[in-house]
Amino acid sequence: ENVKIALVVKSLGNGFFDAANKGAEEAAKELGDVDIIYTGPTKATAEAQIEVVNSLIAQKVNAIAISANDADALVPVLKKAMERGITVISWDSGVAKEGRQLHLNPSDTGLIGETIIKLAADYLPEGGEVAILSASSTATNQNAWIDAAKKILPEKFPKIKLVATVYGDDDSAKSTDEAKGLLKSYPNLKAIIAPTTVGVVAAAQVVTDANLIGKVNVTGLALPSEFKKFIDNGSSQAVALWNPIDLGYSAVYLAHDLAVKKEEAKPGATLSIGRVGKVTLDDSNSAAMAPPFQFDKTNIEKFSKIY
Amino acid sequence: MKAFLKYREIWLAAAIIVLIGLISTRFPGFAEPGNLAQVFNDTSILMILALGQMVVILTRSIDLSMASNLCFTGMVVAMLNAAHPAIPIPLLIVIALAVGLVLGAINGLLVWRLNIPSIVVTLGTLTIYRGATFVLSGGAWVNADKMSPEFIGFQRAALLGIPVLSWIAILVIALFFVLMTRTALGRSIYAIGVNPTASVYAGIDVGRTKFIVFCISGMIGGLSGYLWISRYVIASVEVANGYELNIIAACVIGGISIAGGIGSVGGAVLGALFLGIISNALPVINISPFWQMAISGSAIILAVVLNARGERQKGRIILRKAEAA
Amino acid sequence: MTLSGVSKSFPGVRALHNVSLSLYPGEVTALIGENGAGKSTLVKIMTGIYQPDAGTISIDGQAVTLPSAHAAFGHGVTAIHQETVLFDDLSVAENIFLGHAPRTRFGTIDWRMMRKNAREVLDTMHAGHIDADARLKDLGIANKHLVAVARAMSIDAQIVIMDEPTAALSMKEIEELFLLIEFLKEEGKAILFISHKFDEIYRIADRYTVFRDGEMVGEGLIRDAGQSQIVRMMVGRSVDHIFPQRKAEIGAPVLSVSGLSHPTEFNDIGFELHKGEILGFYGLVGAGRSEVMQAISGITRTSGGTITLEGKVIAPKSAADSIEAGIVYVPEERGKQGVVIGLPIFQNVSLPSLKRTSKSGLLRLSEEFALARSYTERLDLRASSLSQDVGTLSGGNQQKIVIAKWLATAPKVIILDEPTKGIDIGSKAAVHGFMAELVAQGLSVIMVSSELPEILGMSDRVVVMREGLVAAIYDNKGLDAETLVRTAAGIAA
Amino acid sequence: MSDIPAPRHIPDRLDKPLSSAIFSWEALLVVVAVAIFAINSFASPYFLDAYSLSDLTFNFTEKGLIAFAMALLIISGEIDLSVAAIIALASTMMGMAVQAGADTPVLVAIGILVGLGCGAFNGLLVTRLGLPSIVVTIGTMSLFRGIAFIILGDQAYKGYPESFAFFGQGYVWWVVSFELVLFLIAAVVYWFLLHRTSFGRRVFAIGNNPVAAQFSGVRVGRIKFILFCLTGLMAGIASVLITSRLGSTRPSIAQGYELEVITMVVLGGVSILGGSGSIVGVVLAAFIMGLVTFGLGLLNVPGIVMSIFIGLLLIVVIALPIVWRRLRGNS
Ligand SMILES: Nc1ncnc2c1ncn2[C@@H]1O[C@H](COP(=O)(O)OP(=O)(O)OP(=O)(O)O)[C@@H](O)[C@H]1O
Ligand SMILES: Nc1ncnc2c1ncn2[C@@H]1O[C@H](COP(=O)(O)OP(=O)(O)OP(=O)(O)O)[C@@H](O)[C@H]1O
Ligand SMILES: [Mg+2]
Ligand SMILES: [Mg+2]
Repeated sequence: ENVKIALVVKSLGNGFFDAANKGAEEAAKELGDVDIIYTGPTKATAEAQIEVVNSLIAQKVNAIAISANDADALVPVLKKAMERGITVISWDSGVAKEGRQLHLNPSDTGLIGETIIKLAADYLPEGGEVAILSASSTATNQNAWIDAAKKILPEKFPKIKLVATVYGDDDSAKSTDEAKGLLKSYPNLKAIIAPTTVGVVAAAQVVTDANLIGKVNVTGLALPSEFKKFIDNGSSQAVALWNPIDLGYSAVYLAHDLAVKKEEAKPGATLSIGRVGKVTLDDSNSAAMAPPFQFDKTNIEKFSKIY
Repeated sequence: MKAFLKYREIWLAAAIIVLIGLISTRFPGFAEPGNLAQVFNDTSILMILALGQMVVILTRSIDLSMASNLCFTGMVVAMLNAAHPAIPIPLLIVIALAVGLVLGAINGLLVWRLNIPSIVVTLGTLTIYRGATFVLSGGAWVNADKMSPEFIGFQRAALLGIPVLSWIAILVIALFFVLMTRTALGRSIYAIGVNPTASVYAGIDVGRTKFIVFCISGMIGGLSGYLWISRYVIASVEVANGYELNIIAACVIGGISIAGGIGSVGGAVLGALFLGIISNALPVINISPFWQMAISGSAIILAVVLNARGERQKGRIILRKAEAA
Repeated sequence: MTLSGVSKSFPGVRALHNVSLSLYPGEVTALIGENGAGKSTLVKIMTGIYQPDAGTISIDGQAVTLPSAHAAFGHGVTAIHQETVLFDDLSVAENIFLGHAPRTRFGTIDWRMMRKNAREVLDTMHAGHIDADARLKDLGIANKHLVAVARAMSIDAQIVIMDEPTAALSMKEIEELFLLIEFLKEEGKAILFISHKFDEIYRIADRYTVFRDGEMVGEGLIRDAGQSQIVRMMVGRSVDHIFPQRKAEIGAPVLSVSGLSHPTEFNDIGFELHKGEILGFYGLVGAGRSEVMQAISGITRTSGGTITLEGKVIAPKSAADSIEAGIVYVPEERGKQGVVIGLPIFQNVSLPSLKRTSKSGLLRLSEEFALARSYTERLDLRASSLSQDVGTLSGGNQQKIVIAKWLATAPKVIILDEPTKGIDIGSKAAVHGFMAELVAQGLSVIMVSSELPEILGMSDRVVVMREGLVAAIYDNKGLDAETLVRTAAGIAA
Repeated sequence: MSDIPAPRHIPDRLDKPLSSAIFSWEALLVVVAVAIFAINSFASPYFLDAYSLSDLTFNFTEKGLIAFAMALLIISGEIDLSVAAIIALASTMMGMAVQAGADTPVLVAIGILVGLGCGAFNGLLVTRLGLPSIVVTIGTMSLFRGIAFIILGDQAYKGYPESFAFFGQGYVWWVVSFELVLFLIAAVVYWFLLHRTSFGRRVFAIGNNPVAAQFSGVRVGRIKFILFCLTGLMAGIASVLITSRLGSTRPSIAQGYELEVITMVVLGGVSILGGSGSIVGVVLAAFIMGLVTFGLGLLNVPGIVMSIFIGLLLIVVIALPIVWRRLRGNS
């Protein structure tokens, strides 16, 4: 009997999660006795994800690895899953502590917050105004990064002035409108930071259309394959991301080890994640996978072929 | 009726000017011609969609599937472009119109042949068309990277200093103006809305006219599909999700009566502009984006209240002295 | 035009069975029959709105099919239907030319030409006073009818069908309509005229065809047939339409109205209604009678005045209030205000009486059936069951439901607005007999009517209204029609 | 006088042929439901399981509760598109109350009252100002949710008391959830209200002909107002359930529910044009939608593909009797 692991994503179709699924399949092959169910809603809402989880519980999967649309709303249903003996971990976008056995952060939250600011600051030696274009106002991970960025701003980047944070809801039309609004309201804007793969593309397209290449730098978190074009045309100098393939790989690896009782999730434990290495759980049973990786003109070509 | 309608449109136009004035007090650049032209361009797709919805609403029907049609057709042209970048854009537009037409015709046939209320038919196809997009694309998105430069550039090219997208909107507005005021089809559309029974007696084929109307809204949905995708450079299942309500809201604000028979091209255009200006202005005048929804909701309610005031019939006046007064 | 062997069935109803009918140029053929005999159904077949199940239609000797109203136009057939079928929000010119508007070279509508043609058509009908640009909803009811006629004329029809065209018209307009029919006859058109009013039929028709229960039972030249003969064919028995003799036991005032006013519709209306009395309200169509009655029954708001019922001042704010107080209003617009199409007969009848037929809000079906049965059977309703949808009944039978449902509330005062509009002679007699019975039981009746014989035959006293004002109140003793018409029209004697 | 026939006797009802019962809407729905149930049992080994079947009910109970009131509203010729937004606003208010330290009974009261208030607001706009409900509620839909966004912004309310969790997560007996029990009770109550009381009769009358109903002494405005309040109330109750089930509040909660509720009502055989419909049909439609979504979920079919099935079901189930009648009519 194989171990059934469900990889539940925020929404289907997103290139980031498709890449994570690649990693998951890789881990499954490596582990040998694993079946992957790659699933999720098409609209990134908590309610839709709950229905998905309910059907997974009914299918008696062995483990659920979820990237959650809402840190709190999924807790009850995931608790129910654990009561029925299912291993639950969250990855990428976490759920509150009671709702999972462990959480795998793609990277350290503080580090991501610092990175997104640094990406902008690196190209603004004189300092200046920057704005953040985020995903939905309820996205757990984005909010955490933005908080971290705001905290670090005054001490490490005193010349950078964060003038606004707006939300494009991971909807390209809304992100476009919001990015346009930013350009209009802040004529001196030097950079738009979009820590979301949808928002960053929209912002770069707006900057390209408005002929502001060279004046406004777009940066944030982007998938190289989707974003190469904007590094090439100069609307962006550099973006960052972690490897989604590794993330999916690690999530499945952890879920498997917990499900077969090979490991136990408790604070301080060090767990193996196969070829990616090892992680150590903190007080809230979360771990960070790896530091974010930066893409610019020098390496985007290569990575855009991978994910 | 003419004078009355004009009055309504003038009133709406005045509201828009006041709105622009108000915004300018907080953000002086807003009323500059260049910016206004940009607002027009930003609102073009909504205007086009509102016109397509208008002809449907005039016949006492409704098309809830327009946004899903847009999503599906957009995905079709995006995938085509990704697979065969050599297909010229005009041909792609024709394909978009044709795909939209087919989707609209499906709605129209169900309404015409089976006599199912349009709200039910399009409530069904609203989910079916969007679902079909998922099946078609396998859930994958088509990103900017996969689209050809012509695909993205076409609507952004400037003609006489104005982007092609704006020209397309102007052309569509002109076509609808002729359709509604100068053709027998246009008159039939109004007549059906005013009194469907009488239309049957007057020799109008009500079912067939409704079919045509859905074909029109379908084609509009298809055209907008290309425009939308090449504007926002991403094709996914979530494109324009929930946008059907914005389209209807634009019509309602534009004074198009949901009960059919009342409304004009000018009204639909102004209604769309009104919404476009609000969504354009909020970010610039620094109102928290969280206010946007409540503001546009209030605007809709206000518009309905005012329109109802205008529509309220004066009634016959029997008393001589009351008539004189 | 000749129809032969035409049949048409609706689910559960055989509306027409093997009927034949011929129309001749320059002649008016009257189509006569009880309510539900199938007259309007035939009209709809002749104009392409319904398709016959069997039978042939031929025009000028050639067999034709009429798959749509448009096709019927093409063959020169046009109709003024029983229900007004015009477009309130469109202009007069558009109403006349919708569907066959003149075109420009580019195929677009030629608005100038259309207005010009509209004016010409109206002029030839001596209706030049109607503005071709006016919106239809701003016209009076009579003028609306003229527009419908103008539409028929504009098609250059050879065959003109009129389904109860006079039902909504008053004397003056009926006269104008007759002039127009004469004019059409001279032009050589074939005319089919449907009416329940025998005086009109004898005035205008050359031939007649009688239908009974969907079958043709007789035809011939009008001048060879006596009224009683036709009625016998129509009903299958003889009906003496003599207004019931009553021994009026007029009692004390039950309802008194004084100074009742409305900002635009009527002013300073005052009258008294006594126990056991039938008070007639006469006036030209549009004189405001219905408005006043709706105000008394709480449907229209007033701006002043008092209504006193049995010594108590009442101020009904809705029909529910007035029904509770004991005043009921039987509206004139049957389809819009009277019946609830979609509900079965018994539910229609019990609707205003639900308080009585239900117990603390819970329905009691047996009570409803009993109530519905007792009233519909007395009015000689033709229906297959009490659970039948009223929408499947003929116009006249629907009217019986309308009367039954308000009678069933057991009121003190009943206001009947055009109670016999559009119902056949047999049922008319039944309604009149019933009214007599009601007053004999001590009820008081207000009867709004535009039919002079009815007013004169039934009322104890007559209130005449003109332009929203009470013009005069007459005692119906030796009252003559001329006085009433003059008062209503405002012509000094 | 001898030739005047005695009054005809009109029977109460004609004996309906058996076929009309067999071809009734409800019968059609029962067949569809049984068919889907059977297909589900074959397609997935996990379907026939007490826990699965219990989880299944959560897919429709909340929407179903609203659908009952919505059915009455649609029968009366109106519609309320703002129900999902009412859920969001009511949930937000409950969240605020939690921050202020309110306990479970107070929270429930707040949820229900806010729902009622929103419903009354819709009702006032529609009945007092005589506005078309479809546009009014498109407006209030943005307004209510907009207020939730203004209050909450990017925040979430959580920390609902333990006892509050019972409504959306609790079980009354074995696998029978509180939500399911509430749904069934509401079904009976609404069935009674619509089919057995004079109020229900008046609702039908209004839907078929509001003017004639008014002339017949039906207080049309008042009844419509009550129906809007009821719909708001049910949305308020649904808000309590959802909030309890999620244990938290975001302004985007229950997005898109309105169309699913309306789909349920229409699938249940309620005429969208008003005037006809039955509660039994709505109950069956709720079960059908639950069965379809859960069954496909077990096969890991994405939600959006499920929605194709729901859309097709809606059109096919409505078209079927029409096509059938036509085919029979021709032969
Ligand atoms: N659409 C319909 N569906 C079902 N039955 C119908 C329909 N239209 C008419 N009928 C039935 O056909 C018969 C003939 O109706 P029709 O309207 O032709 O009568 P009519 O002679 O015009 O009566 P009236 O004098 O009352 O207008 C009636 O029994 C009526 O109930
Ligand atoms: N100008 C008009 N436009 C539209 N409808 C009209 C007009 N005049 C009269 N009517 C119709 O005729 C009906 C009668 O009008 P009103 O109630 O004012 O007069 P009335 O004296 O009661 O006439 P009647 O006895 O025919 O009802 C109205 O209910 C309306 O339907
Ligand atoms: Mg008739
Ligand atoms: Mg009247």
